[in-house]
Amino acid sequence: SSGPTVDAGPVRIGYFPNITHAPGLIADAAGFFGTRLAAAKATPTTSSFNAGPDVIQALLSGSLDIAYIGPNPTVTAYVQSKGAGVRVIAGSTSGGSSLVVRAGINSAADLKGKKFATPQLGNTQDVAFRYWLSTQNLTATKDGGGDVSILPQANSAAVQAFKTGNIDGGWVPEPYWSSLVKAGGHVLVDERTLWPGGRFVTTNVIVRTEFLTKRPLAVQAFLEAHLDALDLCAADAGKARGFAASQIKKITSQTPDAGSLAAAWGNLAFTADPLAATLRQSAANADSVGLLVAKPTDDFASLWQLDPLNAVLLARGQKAVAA
Amino acid sequence: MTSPTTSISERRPLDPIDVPARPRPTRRPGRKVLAPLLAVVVLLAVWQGVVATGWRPDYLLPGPVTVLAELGHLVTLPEFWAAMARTLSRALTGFALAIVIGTAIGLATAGSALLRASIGSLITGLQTMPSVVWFPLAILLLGLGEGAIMLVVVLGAAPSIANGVLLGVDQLPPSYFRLGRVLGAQGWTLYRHIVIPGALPAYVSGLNQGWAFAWRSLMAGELLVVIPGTAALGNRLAFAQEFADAPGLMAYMLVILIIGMIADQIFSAWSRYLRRTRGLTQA
Amino acid sequence: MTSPTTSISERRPLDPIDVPARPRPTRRPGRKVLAPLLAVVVLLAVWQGVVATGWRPDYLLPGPVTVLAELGHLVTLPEFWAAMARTLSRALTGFALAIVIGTAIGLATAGSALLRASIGSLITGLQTMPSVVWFPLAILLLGLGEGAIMLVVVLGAAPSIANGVLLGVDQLPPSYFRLGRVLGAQGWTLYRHIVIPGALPAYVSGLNQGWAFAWRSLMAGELLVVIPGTAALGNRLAFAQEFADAPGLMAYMLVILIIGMIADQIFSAWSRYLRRTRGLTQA
Amino acid sequence: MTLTSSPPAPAVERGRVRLKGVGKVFGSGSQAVTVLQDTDLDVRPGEFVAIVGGSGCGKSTLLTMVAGLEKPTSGTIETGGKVALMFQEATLLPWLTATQNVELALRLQGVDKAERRDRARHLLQRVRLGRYVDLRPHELSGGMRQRVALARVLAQDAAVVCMDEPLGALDALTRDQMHDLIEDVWLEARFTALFVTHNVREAVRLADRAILMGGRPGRIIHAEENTMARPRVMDSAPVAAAAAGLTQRLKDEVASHDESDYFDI
Amino acid sequence: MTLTSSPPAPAVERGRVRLKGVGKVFGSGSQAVTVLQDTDLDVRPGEFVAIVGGSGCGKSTLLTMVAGLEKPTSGTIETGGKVALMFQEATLLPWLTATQNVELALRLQGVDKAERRDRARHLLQRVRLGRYVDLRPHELSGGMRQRVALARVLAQDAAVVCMDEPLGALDALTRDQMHDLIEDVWLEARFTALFVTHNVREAVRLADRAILMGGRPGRIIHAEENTMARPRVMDSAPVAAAAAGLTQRLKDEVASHDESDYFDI
Ligand SMILES: Nc1ncnc2c1ncn2[C@@H]1O[C@H](COP(=O)(O)OP(=O)(O)OP(=O)(O)O)[C@@H](O)[C@H]1O
Ligand SMILES: Nc1ncnc2c1ncn2[C@@H]1O[C@H](COP(=O)(O)OP(=O)(O)OP(=O)(O)O)[C@@H](O)[C@H]1O
Ligand SMILES: [Mg+2]
Ligand SMILES: [Mg+2]
Repeated sequence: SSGPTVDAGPVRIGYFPNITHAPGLIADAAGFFGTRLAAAKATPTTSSFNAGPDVIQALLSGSLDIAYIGPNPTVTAYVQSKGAGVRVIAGSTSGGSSLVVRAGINSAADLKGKKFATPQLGNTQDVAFRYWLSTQNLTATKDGGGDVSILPQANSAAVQAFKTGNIDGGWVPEPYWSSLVKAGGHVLVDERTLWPGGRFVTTNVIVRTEFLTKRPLAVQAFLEAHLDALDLCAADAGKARGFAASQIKKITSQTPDAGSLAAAWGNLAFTADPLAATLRQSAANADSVGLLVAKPTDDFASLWQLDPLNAVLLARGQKAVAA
Repeated sequence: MTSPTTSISERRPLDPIDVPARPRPTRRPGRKVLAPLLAVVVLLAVWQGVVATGWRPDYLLPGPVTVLAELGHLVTLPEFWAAMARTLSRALTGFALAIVIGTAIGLATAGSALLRASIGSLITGLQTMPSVVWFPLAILLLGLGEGAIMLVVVLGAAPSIANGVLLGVDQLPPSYFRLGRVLGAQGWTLYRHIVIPGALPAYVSGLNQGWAFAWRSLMAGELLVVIPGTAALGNRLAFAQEFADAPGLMAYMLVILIIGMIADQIFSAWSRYLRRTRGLTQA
Repeated sequence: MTSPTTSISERRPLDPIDVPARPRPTRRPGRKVLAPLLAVVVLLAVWQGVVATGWRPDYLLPGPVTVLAELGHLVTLPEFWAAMARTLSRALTGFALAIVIGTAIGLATAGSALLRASIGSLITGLQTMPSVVWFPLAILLLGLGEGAIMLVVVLGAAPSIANGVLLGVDQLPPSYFRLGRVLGAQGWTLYRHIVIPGALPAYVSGLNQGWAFAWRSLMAGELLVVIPGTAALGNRLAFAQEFADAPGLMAYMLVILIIGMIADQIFSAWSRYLRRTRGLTQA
Repeated sequence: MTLTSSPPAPAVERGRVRLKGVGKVFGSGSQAVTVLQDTDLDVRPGEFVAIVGGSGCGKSTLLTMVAGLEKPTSGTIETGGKVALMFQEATLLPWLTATQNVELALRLQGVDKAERRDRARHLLQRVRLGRYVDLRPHELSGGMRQRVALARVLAQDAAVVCMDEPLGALDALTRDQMHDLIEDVWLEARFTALFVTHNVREAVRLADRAILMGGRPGRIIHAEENTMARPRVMDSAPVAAAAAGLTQRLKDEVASHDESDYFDI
Repeated sequence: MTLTSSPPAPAVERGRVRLKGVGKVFGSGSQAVTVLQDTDLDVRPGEFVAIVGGSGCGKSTLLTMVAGLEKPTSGTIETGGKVALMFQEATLLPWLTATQNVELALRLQGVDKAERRDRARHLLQRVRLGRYVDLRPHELSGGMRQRVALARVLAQDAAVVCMDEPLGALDALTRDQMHDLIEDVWLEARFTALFVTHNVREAVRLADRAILMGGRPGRIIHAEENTMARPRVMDSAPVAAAAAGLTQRLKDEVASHDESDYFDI
């Protein structure tokens, strides 16, 4: 294609210091962002967040351009901005959440009268748990009542509450899944078993719509870096994990436990495929348990904008993905 | 050379010397209520003005009309009132606890040089800790329940109250202590009849601050600990925030603001009453 | 019938009437520093005692030895000092801003009955809002970065400072205002020479509270966004919590506590100085 | 609130104090207390007026209104030029030393720094506090505080100087010295003085005119010019005689009223 | 700090006040100021002692120490029974009405509620404030506040009553009535009175013994028994004569010192 080959200007990228955002962490730590964006004369700056709403707020108000984010905030950003604010330009991570429970609980029926954590009312895991319960004919109200008591709380608090016996388990993402297991829990439901092909979206990459239209070259360069990271995950898991770990350390000053990290890594899959159908399904599930923020008028028709990704994938000799 | 001449009774109301250096007790009864309402109205107008410029899309910065409509919808929902009732009752319980504990600590530290030098700083030090760090401890000590929330509320509010007591006692004219001793008041009697009433205005201000921090800590607490079967304002606020539901978030913020303002009005009225009876209101 | 007889100079030091009802200026210079240290030591001892009972496993409740070792390790790391420096400089900047804004608001509301009735409550109302709810607004107004953090800090601290000013002015004996007017002080001059110095003790107490809340809000604000490689105390604290790193969390809590106590010591010393020169320290 | 309802104040010359039909009511409704009623007084520029009257009869209230700190409920008060007031309580600012308390009055008149300090020290010497200039109020005795306040009111350089029992806490010797001081400064500066005292001989010692006030409600019951030559001696026979006359007058006045009305039984 | 270093206090009988070699120094080191030096005084139970002296000579400090609010730096003070003190400033609690201020003194002695109120009102009537019992301090005049404080100190029912210039803010008529009142209560209750005043005739009117104090450092320079029959009349010739004698004594004493030392130049 003809047009400019450089796209000077800042590119602001956000992610969480969390293993489910590994491709972002790796691309940053390994210098892929730097190299790829420098080739387009753009300057990447990365920042790390702690909460999805802050990422969305930053993105929608123009303080951030590209972010690794879960499906739930993705839906929120899309719906709240009436389909205008953001686009998914790639997938990142699949899998990595499950229902971990304490010993003695071995079936859905055993959950009755017990208390379980989810990260946040209405978030991906919370919806998954509630939907699954509904398929088991168990009730759970939004305020923690019903057959099974769901108590949304911060993941780290959930781990502690589990250790002190205040809760009986939780439907949590990695690395807390591994933490709960380490604290004596066992997996009752691996969410992968609930999805066709064992794959469902855990993290994808969103971009500000305006940025996508105005800065196609920067987006392209970003995608190259992102795919570099995914390739490294596929080619050398150990090395990739090392990059992720070092970036987490750099941000949090905490050294992730190598064993837990490896365990978590095994429960995740990294892919450029945004697994669009699973996001749609998850939104439908949320709707059925009454936790969808609002129905998009277009059934997410323009959420995914995968042309740039597919162009890069094809250029790298990989298969295109579909929304 | 003409000398300046002034005729006191004939000065116009806005002559500078007539502008009271401090508010005089207002006679118009409605004003105490009208003025804050006016402030809110001005705030809403400015906000609407900003929104009207189209500076930000309305899903980021909804206008007051949207937010008020949302609020109008909220107040029709029984769950809203249930959440409100739950949160208010927690706030009142926690605040009551904080009053007892904060007052006791304040009086103890005010009355003892050693205690003051030793734990005075510790208390303020504890106050600098954000609420969230107390949760692991609260959960550890009291489990995941009302107890943990109460602990965090008390930790948030008690220091302010203790500080109010301390400031009140420190500001008391030494002549009151001397009078108390001459009248034979010692220990608790001295506190009961001289120190506490004397420190009351600062104490009320401490209570006002304490309420603000009780409420603030409670919001944090309700974000982190959910008790089965109970929705509360804090959770709903968090829920609105999680869903980037700007009108909802702002509607809840308005609710919190209004409750805070009502509380402040109560404490202010109390404080005005105290100042009036003590002759502190005339400039 | 024998009458009670007392010989003042010969009373023993612990005779009740000799126990000062309020602390007298202590002459031993080390005591002001030693007493809080003692309090910390007692705290550590109690903590060690609880841990020694084996009530909770040490990964949930580590003992002081473990935590102090962790702290000892932390202070050898240059990143720790970098984080400390970043957070302290943010705290100082934010606090300075909050002082300017809080003082201005306090003086304005103290000086005007209308402003006080209208925005007085609004300010306290804003104070009841937890820091996190300000994040969306902060990002919207100031973008991601220091500005947003500063906004949260100022919103946390300024109301306490304004409140200190208000309380100080309200508590001033009306005779000072009258004196000021007789001496020809009006408007700013009245404030400069009479009101502000007179309100200083309460103001210092407000500053102390303001610092606590500046710090507290900063801890929350630093969670907002982290540029990799530029950690600050607030996010280190949060991440220690995320990673269930109990010794690390407690070590950071100790750091915050110590900084808070140092700040309190500074403000307390100031306040003691003020009370001494005003003759408020003798019972 | 309309401008026309208050006719332009007739200009009075510097130093004049003119009260016309002045009344003061505290509180309102059933709580209303009439403290001062229908008081007329015209003080010539440079005149020294002493005000004598029973406890609670409204002397302080009158001075407060002349100084512009309270507004009369009825009538008008006109004053020419700046009015200084020495309060019945010393009212020193506790965070300032004796010197600084006096300096503040000078500072607020715009006197510059160097002069300020000298004048303050000089005045404190004249009230015989030269050794105590750097002490703070709480380190001073009651009478010493009163003298600092006296120094301060004299520092104000006002056209009208109101003093509310300025020497009540002083021993006879110091008081006599303060009489000389006040008279000297008054003769130098020719300010108008309104001087409240309970000591009738003091009133005779100092004043050109003594005003007797009665209470419940406060009002002027008698005024007496005093043309004795200055300086007058407090312990002299003529002063004592004049004082006795005034005291008798006050007692008669009281007797002519129901005592239970004058005294607050 | 050892117990043996303070020998057991010899018991003094109720109402006695005995000062032996009492000294008071404020501050320490280079800041030290000796306010009172080597003062001996023995007051008999039931005696009425008036203390007269220059401004700042240490009268209030002396009373404060007798009341146990300050400790002497040297010497001993022994008092038999409860000591009440009326401060130089009225020191009323602003949140209490006049009645409540007086009632507080009774309450702290354990007087029960009904009696408390009656006694407080009765005392306020005797200080001629019967109409003002429900006003708060800021609504009272200076002299009225002083009388509330007087009522309060009399309510204390103490063995020793110290009064620091209790009538300084009162007009002559009211003051005379208060003299009668104080004398009556004293004759009824036979407390020991320590009465500071700047009015030498007042001292002669009331006291069994007048003590003259000199300043810098404060000390007792003269004591004079007064055996005139009671009731004495303030304006009578014998009282005036005795007062003149005392005043002369005070002046002589001052003259015998360097004046600049006695007065604070
Ligand atoms: N704020 C007030 N509210 C009600 N009454 C007041 C108020 N201020 C003063 N008064 C009343 O006004 C009267 C006169 O008071 P004022 O202080 O003028 O007396 P005074 O002549 O100065 O007496 P004194 O010689 O005792 O100082 C008193 O009866 C007092 O109770
Ligand atoms: N806290 C203090 N620090 C230093 N000096 C003090 C202190 N308190 C009192 N003094 C000094 O002690 C001396 C005596 O004070 P005191 O109040 O006893 O005098 P007084 O005889 O009652 O005088 P007056 O008649 O003026 O009330 C004064 O010179 C005063 O400056
Ligand atoms: Mg008066
Ligand atoms: Mg004295």
